[in-house]
Amino acid sequence: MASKIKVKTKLLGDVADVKCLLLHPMETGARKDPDTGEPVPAHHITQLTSTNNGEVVMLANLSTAISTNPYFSFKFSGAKAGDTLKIGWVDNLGGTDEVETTL
Amino acid sequence: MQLSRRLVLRGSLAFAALAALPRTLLAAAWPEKAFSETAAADAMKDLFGTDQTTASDQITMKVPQIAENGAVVPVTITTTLEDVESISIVVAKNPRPLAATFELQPGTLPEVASRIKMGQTSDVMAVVKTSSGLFSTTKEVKVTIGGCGG
Amino acid sequence: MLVLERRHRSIRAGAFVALLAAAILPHAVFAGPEEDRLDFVGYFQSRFPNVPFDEFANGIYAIDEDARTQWLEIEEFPPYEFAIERGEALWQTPFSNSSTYADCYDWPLGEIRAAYPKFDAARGEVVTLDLSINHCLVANGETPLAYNSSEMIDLTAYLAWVARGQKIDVRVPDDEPGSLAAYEEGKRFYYSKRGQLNLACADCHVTSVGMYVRADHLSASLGHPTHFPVYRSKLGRMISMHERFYGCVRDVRARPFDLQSLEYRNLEYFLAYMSNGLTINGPGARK
Amino acid sequence: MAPARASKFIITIAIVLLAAPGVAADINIRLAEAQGLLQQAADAGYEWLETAALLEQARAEMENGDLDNALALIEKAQFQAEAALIQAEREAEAWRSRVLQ
Repeated sequence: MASKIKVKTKLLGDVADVKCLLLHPMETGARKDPDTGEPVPAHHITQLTSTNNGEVVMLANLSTAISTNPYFSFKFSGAKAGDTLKIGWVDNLGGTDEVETTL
Repeated sequence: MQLSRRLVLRGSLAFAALAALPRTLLAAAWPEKAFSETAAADAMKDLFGTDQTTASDQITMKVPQIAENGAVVPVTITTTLEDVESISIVVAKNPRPLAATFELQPGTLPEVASRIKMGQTSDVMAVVKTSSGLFSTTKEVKVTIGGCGG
Repeated sequence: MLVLERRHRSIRAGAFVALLAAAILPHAVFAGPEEDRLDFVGYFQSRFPNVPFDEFANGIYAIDEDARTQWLEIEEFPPYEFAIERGEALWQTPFSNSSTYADCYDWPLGEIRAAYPKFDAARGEVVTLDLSINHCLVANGETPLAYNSSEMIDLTAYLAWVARGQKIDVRVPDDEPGSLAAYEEGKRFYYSKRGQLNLACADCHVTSVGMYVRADHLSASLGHPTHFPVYRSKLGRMISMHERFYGCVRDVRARPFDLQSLEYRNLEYFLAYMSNGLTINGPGARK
Repeated sequence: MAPARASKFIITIAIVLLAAPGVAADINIRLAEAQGLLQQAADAGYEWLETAALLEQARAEMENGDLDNALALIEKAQFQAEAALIQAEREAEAWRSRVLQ
């Protein structure tokens, strides 16, 4: 299966504009399965981290209140073309994913 | 980050998660207590040590007045305040009010956007922590009962 | 005609009568599909004089400014991009006989979506894009896909994506009388009240367009077929046009028909014809 | 359609009158009649959302021995099926008046 993280980047001078979309159910734990009536256990991303050439440029702590298939956008300075940008996440059930892209 | 690593190490699942973490994710602990509070003030006390903030017009929060859909409410927060350490989103009437905390790093611009869930009409507060204290701006977002689409 | 109609009380007789009327009555009395379409477009343009024709492809966001702003933010990085990616991978995966989906179609990749729905003279019925995918699978000895499966939606999302910019161009060929009957069936469905709420599709999306249903504005019928499949934020997944039909019929408290049933295919045929000339902009994002 | 239904109704009444006076037998006939009307509505493409479920519930109540409840459900289902048939009959032509001109 294809990556569960999609990243779009734009460079404006030395400022990188990063937008990312993560494939994740972000279950709150409060929802019931419409077929079985059983509660669906919480399953959500807790942390999103991004590094540029190994330097952390964003760390986000997240709750179940982030929408299904989360979207984030942020900007950082000191970027240049060819930099290696990584975005990774970890969820409350130990799931994890990471993607690498070049600015 | 003032938070103890013990929080993350608690529980085998979290421990397994730590072992499997990409290197980028070893930065800090997830503030579990703040995220599990059911009152906005408690969540803020856990996270910042206080729930008192100074209202600031140097923070711009873009949210819809009426959410088209409570499941996906676009939020964009920017600020012209100096030395920003973190930007948080607090939804007063959500079952767990603290939605997200963005820890800014040296070089990160104070400009973040995401999409959040809202269970009902509520105040949404952007809390900006700088080296000189806590600042905030608040807007009400109405969440309505959809028609057939919603 | 009245006498005829009284004799044919059954539901299906409606289309037959229309056909007969087409054969015996002058043009002005019997409106053909193109006359229908011009009336249809004219109605929406007079209801929304400030909305350019092309804008109707954006559905409710053509007429609801507040919702449009939020939609544009979601379109910045729309959740359906995952589906397009998966659909492309599926499309390129050969069948066990080493044929591919592309071998089933007579058109270049970007034109497949716009070729449907079409009246298939050999089969004597309307074939939609989804149905054609299953025809392709069966012809190649593969198992057909469920119409609400992720695979089916992903494939149609990909085909919509590569068709962006093409115009809807549904035809009801004069030399194929079955096509007119199918069109008329779809039209009858659209304007017929059904269910416990006694509502026709047209009651909401034509007559009451732009008005509130609870806290939502009702979208215009014109433009509905351009953007499916759509990612529903409420559901956190994508749905096909027929799932939307299913939901609407259920919402008026009538028993819904199956996805890709003849009823829904004829309905799609009529609706797509009404939106001829609008630009395909699927997959879409909706609340 | 209407004369057919009327004759069916008469036949049903006849059966009910001739049948053994047991309530259970009566309710079976009522159930079959409602089921028949629902099938007609479905064949016309006008079945309502809940009607089949009402009859399912009625069957369950009959098995539980709660015939009063079962009868109430059957009557509700029958009303819905008849209304759906009236709708189907009316819409056979009424839809034309709504077509945009």
